[in-house]
Amino acid sequence: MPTPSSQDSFLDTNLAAAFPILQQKIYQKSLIYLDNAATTQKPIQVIQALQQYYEQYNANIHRAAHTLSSIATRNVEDTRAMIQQWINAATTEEIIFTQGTTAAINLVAQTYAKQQLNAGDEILISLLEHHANIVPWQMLAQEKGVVLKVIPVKTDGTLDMDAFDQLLTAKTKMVALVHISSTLGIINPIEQIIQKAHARHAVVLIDGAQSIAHMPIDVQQWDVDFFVFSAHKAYGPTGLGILYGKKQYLEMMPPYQGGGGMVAHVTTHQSKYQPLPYKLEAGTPPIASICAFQEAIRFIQTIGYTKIQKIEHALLVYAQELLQKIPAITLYGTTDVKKKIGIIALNVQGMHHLDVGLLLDARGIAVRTGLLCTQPLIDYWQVDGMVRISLAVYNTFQDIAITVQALKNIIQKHGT
Amino acid sequence: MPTPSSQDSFLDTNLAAAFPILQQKIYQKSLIYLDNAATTQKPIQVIQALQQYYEQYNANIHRAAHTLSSIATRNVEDTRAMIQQWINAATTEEIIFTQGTTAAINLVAQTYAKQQLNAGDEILISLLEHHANIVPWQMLAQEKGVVLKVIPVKTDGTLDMDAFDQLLTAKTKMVALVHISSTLGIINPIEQIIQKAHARHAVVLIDGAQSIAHMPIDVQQWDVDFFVFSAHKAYGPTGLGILYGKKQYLEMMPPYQGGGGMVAHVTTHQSKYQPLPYKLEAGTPPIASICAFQEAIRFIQTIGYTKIQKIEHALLVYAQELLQKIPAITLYGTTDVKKKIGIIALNVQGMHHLDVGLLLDARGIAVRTGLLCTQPLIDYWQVDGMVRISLAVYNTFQDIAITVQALKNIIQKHGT
Amino acid sequence: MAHDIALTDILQRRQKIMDAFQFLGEDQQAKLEYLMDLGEALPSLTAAQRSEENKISGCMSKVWLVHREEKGVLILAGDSNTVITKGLLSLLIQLYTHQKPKIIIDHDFSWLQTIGLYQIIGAQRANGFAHMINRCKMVALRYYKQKV
Amino acid sequence: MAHDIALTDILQRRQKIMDAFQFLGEDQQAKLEYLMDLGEALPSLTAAQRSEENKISGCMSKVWLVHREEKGVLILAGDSNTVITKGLLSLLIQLYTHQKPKIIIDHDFSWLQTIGLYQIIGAQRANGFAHMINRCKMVALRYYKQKV
Ligand SMILES: Cc1ncc(COP(=O)(O)O)c(C=O)c1O
Ligand SMILES: Cc1ncc(COP(=O)(O)O)c(C=O)c1O
Repeated sequence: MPTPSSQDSFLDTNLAAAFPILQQKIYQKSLIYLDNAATTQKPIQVIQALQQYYEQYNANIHRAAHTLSSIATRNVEDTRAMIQQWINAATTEEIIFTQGTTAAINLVAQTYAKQQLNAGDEILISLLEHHANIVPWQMLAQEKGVVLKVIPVKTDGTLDMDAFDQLLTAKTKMVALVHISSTLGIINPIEQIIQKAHARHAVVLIDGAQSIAHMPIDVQQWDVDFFVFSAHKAYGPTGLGILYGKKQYLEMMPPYQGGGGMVAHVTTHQSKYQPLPYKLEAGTPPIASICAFQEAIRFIQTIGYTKIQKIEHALLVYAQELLQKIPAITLYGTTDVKKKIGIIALNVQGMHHLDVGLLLDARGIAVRTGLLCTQPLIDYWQVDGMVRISLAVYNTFQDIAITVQALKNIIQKHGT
Repeated sequence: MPTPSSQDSFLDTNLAAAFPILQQKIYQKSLIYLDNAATTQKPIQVIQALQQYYEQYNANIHRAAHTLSSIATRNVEDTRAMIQQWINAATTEEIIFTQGTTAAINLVAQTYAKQQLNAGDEILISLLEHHANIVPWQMLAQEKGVVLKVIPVKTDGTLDMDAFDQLLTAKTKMVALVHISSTLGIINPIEQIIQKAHARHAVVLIDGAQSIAHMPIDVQQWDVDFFVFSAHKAYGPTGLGILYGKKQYLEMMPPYQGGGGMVAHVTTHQSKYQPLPYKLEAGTPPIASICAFQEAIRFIQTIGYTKIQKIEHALLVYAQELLQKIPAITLYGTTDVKKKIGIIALNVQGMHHLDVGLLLDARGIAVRTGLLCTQPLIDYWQVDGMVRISLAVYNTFQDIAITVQALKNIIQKHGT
Repeated sequence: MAHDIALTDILQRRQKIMDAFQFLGEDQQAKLEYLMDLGEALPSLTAAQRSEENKISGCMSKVWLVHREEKGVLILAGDSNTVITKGLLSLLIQLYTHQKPKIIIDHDFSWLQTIGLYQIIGAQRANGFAHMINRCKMVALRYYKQKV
Repeated sequence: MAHDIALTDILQRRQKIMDAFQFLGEDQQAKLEYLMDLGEALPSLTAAQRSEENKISGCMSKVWLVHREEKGVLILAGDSNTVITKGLLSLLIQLYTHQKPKIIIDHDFSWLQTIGLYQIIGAQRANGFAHMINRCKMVALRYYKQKV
């Protein structure tokens, strides 16, 4: 199997070297990690930053009376400022730390939407959504009588924009949409959607869990109202998510949780809340993860999105080309590489996705299988699961070549 | 200043050696860390466990198709089982991972209490509460019209049990009480309170944020309904809290957040939830912190609560004796060492608590000052803040001696 | 591969399974292939037998177990929509079919640790496997109780 | 310690402050004590002057600033409930009192980094200090606008 030649000079970088886990063996085979949409691995800088935090300045933040606390507080705020610049938010007050994408979406559903939407108002989601962008709205629908409408997809998995135009009405008060499908890798035309939604005075939340590590984000240019993502899917530590919200919306929101750090004045009968962003951050945040996330951002920025996209695009093109040549493999969704990032969902004819996953695993290749937390989309294809290959910037042509060869062997032995 | 003699043989252990941060210098002075009620430092085992997680088996959990994910999943469940045994819960289903104590209390307020309590029902808290156990109930009171009642304290800071007996009526549906005051170190008689509350059919939540690291917890013996704490206050990583709940209550609770991992079946119009504990854990949890928390529990268990209590008690006795001899120092709350753990709140006559804190910090001594997230209690003493010294098992008599000497110097120079 | 019901002694059957895995040593891939071979060899159930009632819940894949009693011993058959799980089920049937209920009830499964199965099938599937074992024991218990 | 208003040049005043801190070197404790000395030396305001209106919000402790204009220069005084903050305020007043509004507006505070103040007072207080600086500049701006 030929691998692309060295004319692609941008491929020289051995990014994997910075990732200790990738130097590991699984069943005596080198680990090939292709489950990046679930969580990415972490470069050594991030791991060391965690260690540094705990060995040098671990302390609780806010109202600091001592040096460690002061250093920790400054580091947390530095991360906030880095994120603000990274995604081009207008101010640091618009950056809220949460436990993850899921917590961030629930926060918006339970504060902004719960307060602003009334029974009969409509929320638009799509068939591409991750469960994290379905269930919170269902829970709200149940509680408040708002109505959940679903933008269908076309047979190639892309959003049905005609249907969107039909579904978007004066009743639509909120559009909650995934930026990039975690199952198919398809990039939604969010700029167009935001424009249309705004023309109808609907507020837009974009689930950027799958975009943050793979393409530049510009919340102001897109004029998006809420944008959410998880640190652990962008080379950062677990337990941390980011909610970006336009200040005007965050300000009108009631607090989500009550506790230390989010209050300015407390008596037993009532409390005055802190200004943004603290109003929405109750209790001790995941301080170590916040501090170490700086290094993940730095990792991404040092490579640069241009190069990241170039590498991942080349890997995707290569992988799809090889996979399309295997008759026993069904690929789901469009294979148009202009419309997607490095996520490939497939099934092997006559084999169960779980068996394929386990057989790949025995060869040291980590992929995800099953419903992929997007059951409505999987149901749409009328299968009971898929095998998902998802790429990160440290993956190599060799990773792809070995994986495709493994799939071929598996098909030869066990396929029908 | 004499320090206790070597007859106290249990003091030989140099526990501080396991804590890299304690080997540090602050302004050329060795760090003396006395802000343990805010967060404890972490032994090297915990830091290494985090590193191991990220270098060897970082992966997203649940529905694992590959080895790393399988190892991570097993480790997360191992932590759950360890916690279950540690606090003597009946089953692992009763252990829920949250972001912290604050998130755990908010969860109970927004699910159990919101569903089960009606307008006019009463919730009892106390004047000793941390903001985390005040504000969530205020928010609920506002939303649902339930009534918040406050158990007062006596002049020595202990709970006014006569008042409690009066306040506990047929209207009381919930008692939410701190186990150990984070400001005064006072241990509340929770067994007696739970019994009385149960006799009135009120459900009891105990905020164990300050007890978990300092005394053995037995949720079944106490028959407590909900018990909450944070890993970071018990030698564990940041970003992780534990909610223990009796299965019967957790089962009747609706989910708090929606997302991946907590659903068994999802269509766009409705979802079926997972059984406990997953129903209450939406999204990717703080996996690294959960895995590394095992080492914190092991640290505590290896020393053993008996020895921990002995060490901390001896330190407390020593510190209080020295401090009581300084006329310019006011101590708050009872100094009866049978009723409290190693937390001491004080003020220096004629000096602002912030100045005292900063002057101690310049000497390498970390204490907390201000409202200490317990404003109603601070207001009760009619001051605008306190200086808080809070101990952990790695503190030493020398730490105390140096701190007291520093306070004396400060008073000499700047006190009135 | 037919089940060797000639070996009536459950300990002998166990040994046979242990030998097979021991032979494969540390080669996880080979163990998995072996499980798949077992799965492919296990006869499928009829559509009617793959009923809700016969389904074992708690597994990642769909698993069905059918059973009947014949002259004091239990006769088991099963199916799954994934080949590897079918292989696991096959191991169980290999061990348990044509055994007396009491023997099935009493059999201790801790030896499974030694063949490295849990490593290769992973925590989640090991969990599912435990559900299969449980179902077998429950079935055996039911027959046993009917008799006494 | 009275303010050396003889030094009209703000750069000279700045140099004086820098010299004092430079002299204290790396001794953070000494720097803090020096700030406290400054704070203790700064005359207190009257209860009436410690009004809501004169209060600077955003500081950890309570801080008040009063001001008046005299012959084209601004005259500042202030107070705080904590001695160290009062010391910080004293530094600011030392620098700004009896200066022309325009000079106060234009003064760049980045040199503060060099004296290690932020390290010793911590992030939160540095934030409060920034609020004090801001208030001074706002006051100066108001007088300046009135004039032009
Ligand atoms: C008694 C008590 N309750 C609750 C909390 C809040 O804990 P966390 O900030 O970890 O959520 C604290 C921590 O300061 C505490 O001491
Ligand atoms: C598109 C999308 N949304 C939301 C999530 C949930 O993220 P988390 O589990 O970090 O909260 C994921 C992660 O799987 C995702 O891919």
